[in-house]
Amino acid sequence: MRPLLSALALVVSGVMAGLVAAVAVKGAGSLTSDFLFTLPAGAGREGGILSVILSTLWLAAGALAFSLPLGVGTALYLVEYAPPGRIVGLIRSLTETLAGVPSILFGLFGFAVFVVRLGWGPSLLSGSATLAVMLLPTVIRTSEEAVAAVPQELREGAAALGAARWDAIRRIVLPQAAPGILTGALLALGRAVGETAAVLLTAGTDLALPRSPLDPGRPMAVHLYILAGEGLSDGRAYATALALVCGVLFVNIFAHLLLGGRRVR
Amino acid sequence: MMRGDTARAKLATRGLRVYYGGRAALRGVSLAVPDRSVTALIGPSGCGKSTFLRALNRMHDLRHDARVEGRILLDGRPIDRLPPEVLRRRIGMLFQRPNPFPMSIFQNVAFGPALLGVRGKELERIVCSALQRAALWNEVKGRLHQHAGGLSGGQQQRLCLARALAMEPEVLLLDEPCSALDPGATEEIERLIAELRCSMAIVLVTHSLEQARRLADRVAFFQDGRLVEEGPAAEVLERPQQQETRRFLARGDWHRTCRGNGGSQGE
Amino acid sequence: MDVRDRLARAALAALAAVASAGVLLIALAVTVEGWPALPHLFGAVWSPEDGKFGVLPLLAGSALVTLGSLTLAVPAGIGLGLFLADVASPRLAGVVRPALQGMAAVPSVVFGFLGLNLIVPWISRVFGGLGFSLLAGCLVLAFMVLPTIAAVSEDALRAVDPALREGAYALGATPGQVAWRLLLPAAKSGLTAAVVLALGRALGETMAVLMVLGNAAAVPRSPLDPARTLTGNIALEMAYAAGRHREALFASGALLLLLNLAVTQAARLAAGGRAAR
Amino acid sequence: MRAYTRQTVLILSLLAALLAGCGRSSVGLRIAGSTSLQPLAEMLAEGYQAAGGARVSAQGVGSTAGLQALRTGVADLATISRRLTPEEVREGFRAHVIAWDVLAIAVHPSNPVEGLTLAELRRLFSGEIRDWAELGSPAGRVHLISREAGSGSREAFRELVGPIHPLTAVQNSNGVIRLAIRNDPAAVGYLSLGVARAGGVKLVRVDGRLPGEPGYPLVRPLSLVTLGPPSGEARAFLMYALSPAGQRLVADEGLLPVR
Repeated sequence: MRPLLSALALVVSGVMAGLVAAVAVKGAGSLTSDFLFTLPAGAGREGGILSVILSTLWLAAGALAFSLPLGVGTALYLVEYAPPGRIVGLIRSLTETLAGVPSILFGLFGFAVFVVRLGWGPSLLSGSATLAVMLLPTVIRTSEEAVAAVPQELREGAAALGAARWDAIRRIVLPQAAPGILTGALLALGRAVGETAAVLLTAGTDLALPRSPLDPGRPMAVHLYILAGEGLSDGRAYATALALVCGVLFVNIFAHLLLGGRRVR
Repeated sequence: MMRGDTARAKLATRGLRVYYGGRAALRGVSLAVPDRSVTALIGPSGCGKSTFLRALNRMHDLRHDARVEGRILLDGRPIDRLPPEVLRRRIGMLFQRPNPFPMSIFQNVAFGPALLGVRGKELERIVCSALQRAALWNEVKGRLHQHAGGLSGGQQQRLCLARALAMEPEVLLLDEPCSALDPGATEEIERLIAELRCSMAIVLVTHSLEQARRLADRVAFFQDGRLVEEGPAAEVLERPQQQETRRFLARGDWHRTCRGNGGSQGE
Repeated sequence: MDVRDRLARAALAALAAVASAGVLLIALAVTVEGWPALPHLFGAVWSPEDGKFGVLPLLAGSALVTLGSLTLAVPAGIGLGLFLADVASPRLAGVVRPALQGMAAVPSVVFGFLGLNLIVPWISRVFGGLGFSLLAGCLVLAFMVLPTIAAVSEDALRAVDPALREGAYALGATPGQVAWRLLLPAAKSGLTAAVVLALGRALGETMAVLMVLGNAAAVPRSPLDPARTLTGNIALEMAYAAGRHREALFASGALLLLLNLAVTQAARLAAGGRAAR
Repeated sequence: MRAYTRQTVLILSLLAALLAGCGRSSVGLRIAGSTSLQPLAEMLAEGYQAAGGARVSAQGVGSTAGLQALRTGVADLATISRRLTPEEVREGFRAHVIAWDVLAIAVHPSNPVEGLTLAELRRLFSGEIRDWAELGSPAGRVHLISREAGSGSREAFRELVGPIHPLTAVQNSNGVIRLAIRNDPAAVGYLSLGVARAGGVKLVRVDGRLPGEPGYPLVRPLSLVTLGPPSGEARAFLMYALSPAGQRLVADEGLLPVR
């Protein structure tokens, strides 16, 4: 059995390494700082991906700006205030369910609600809001874990000094839980950067530099999708893929370092 | 004299050394275990008793960081000539904590024979006889197909004993088999050990001097990974030759320190 | 209670209510938009140009690509989990595990891109045909869910009491027998959870399969035929859709949500079984 | 406590400012429509801005969706890669042809087929001809590949040639169709000439004419659509598209200029 499993591990790792190497080798040639820091031209066939990177960052930042307060607030409520029992169970099962919803459905939802109903059109705002809903479960779960991990003695210590519950939360629990919350935010960020289906219908595909939240923008993952579809400039597509993978891995590795080896999923 | 012992011994080690990572846990132990008798290993926490015991059926193979040097002979032949599975079928083992598999009582006892391809009536016969030898038959015969987790601690340990006996082992290794049991269950297990002694070689790691006194034919005293003294139980326990042994036997608190060890040496 | 405390409590409760309303909102939005087309979904032909919105071929596509990918990924994933939990030295596991975690983080569009550029031409070369096929979708998806299955299986297998392993080895079981007869049965509920989790991911995946599947809206008759999934269909046609077509896409989204909820529920039951152990 | 309140106020006001900033998009002209026209629309948008025009946003969402966007006021101009239906004309849509796109029929370079009649093409894509042997090529099942429902290319093909068999593989971009045909000796598909010319595929004569030659039957108009007569920024953009500079971009994209 050992040789069999080792062979399996070898094959899987080999194929993975091969795929990564394919992206790295074919993309590395075109992935220059020029490519990263110039605006695209000729409908993406020339120039770089600066506006694409910026759109992606704006989208991700916007998504976090929406989902962090909501998510951390929910986590605090669940851990600190909610009476144990049915309400906690309900909130938790709803958010867990949300975690399992396919991303294309977030796209449909965002399209129906933000793009059409609210009239935001395909824009960074619509995309961010859609992503925010998608990221909520991650943010809630990691924040909840971080808040729950704060030792009970600290809360009791604060209470013994006459602090109100909210003071204890604000001055002790939140600062203590901050690294864990940050890790969750980073994991969410990684997902937001790599997401395609949810933003395909909501963020637009415009290559120009967005100047307002209501401008459409083309996220990097969508850019890769479109370049792949055109099948015209393989070097650029591979370079975009490489940049995307590096970005996402960087965020994830950073999150794991911050977490200090604890497992997350 | 040592030579002669080794030749007649069921199981014998020569210059046995075990390292965990870079740390030496056993520093050259030569010991002979005679057939049809109980050899008790005693000594303070972390002294290498469990490490020694686990070397005998090559449990150290399971750890990536453990390294074993020296020779171990079963019936005078080096055990590393045998595949570990074959060796372990001949040498049964009982652990500190009862570890019944998460399946039915029957399946637990049948686990070993089933590995060898035994099926049907023959398997039932083996399971029944093993449960009888472990004095568990009367308590479980009506619920052989219930989950083993429902048994009490003492019953679970006897189930594990039955599981080992189903393989008809020639040697039985017992690693503090009563440390997790209450006095009643302990008594039951001790009674079984005393019965089994007539048919196989038994090596018993124990933290209880009383238990060694009650059960052992021979006693080996370990300290700091070395075998300090070894001989007939009465001699070692009553008239120890070595200073360390005397000090150890005299110390009142050794009971407690050994209890606290919790298997940390071996696992 | 302090006034600010009460305020905080009310505010946080409001946030929690908004956050947990998300899934209800999605269900509501998708269902409302798709409601009028619901009766039109029960057909065997999806051909919007002819006003036919039968989701059968799409359901078949989703089911086949999901099952196909799991057939590949479940044995390999559990095998990898077993390798990490039971066979690999800590150092080797320390290399393989982060690699798998990294793989899990790679965006799905990158998998689709690689599938389009490497796997599709390979299939076309080896088996003939367009290369865009059920097989390509299954392969790409298998790679995507493999890390999830491996990681969850590893956890489940590691959760098996090491004393049981030792007990089985002490009875003379070979590593293969220990894995097959003890570890896998003992970790069954955890492994089931891994499979169901992967099932949910595979069922919901959109971009990667869209890019390699060939997207013919017909029930494939061989692994080399193209197929279209519920998810891919939405991504493919949503942008163009108007009227009944658009409603039908939303309704198919509602159907997808329903399927997914069923899977999630199953996952929770499986995981619950493990917690109870 | 006070510092904290100040912080909160600061954050809230920042959020408010952000939301206020959302009030108006910086885009002066919004174009939505055909994906086939998308590259050209983006090139025209770039050129238009460079020539001093307003900021233009171009979204490739498909011809029909483009019209819907125009109808609901989400877009100021739509692009379509087919003709308007009579109902759409009655609704007040006006199509202004800015270029002609040629739909090329492409096969694998190893396929000996040189030319097809329109009738053969119709029978091929409707699934009537299933084996290449019927067309004089080495035997082998025909692998059809097509664009997705709603795409202007597909609608133009259906209009110019005929229905498309439901078992046809579907890809939603010209590039992937070219890639698929390049990989498969038994494949046949249709795509924009500009993309087809990127190589790797063989172009087939239809009714004896190569794509791009006069009289080639599979030609479709690419148009900018307005609701009612063009005005304002939309009119200026239309003028630019029809100007020599705009038509040069049309030719650069592998399309046929209208002037």
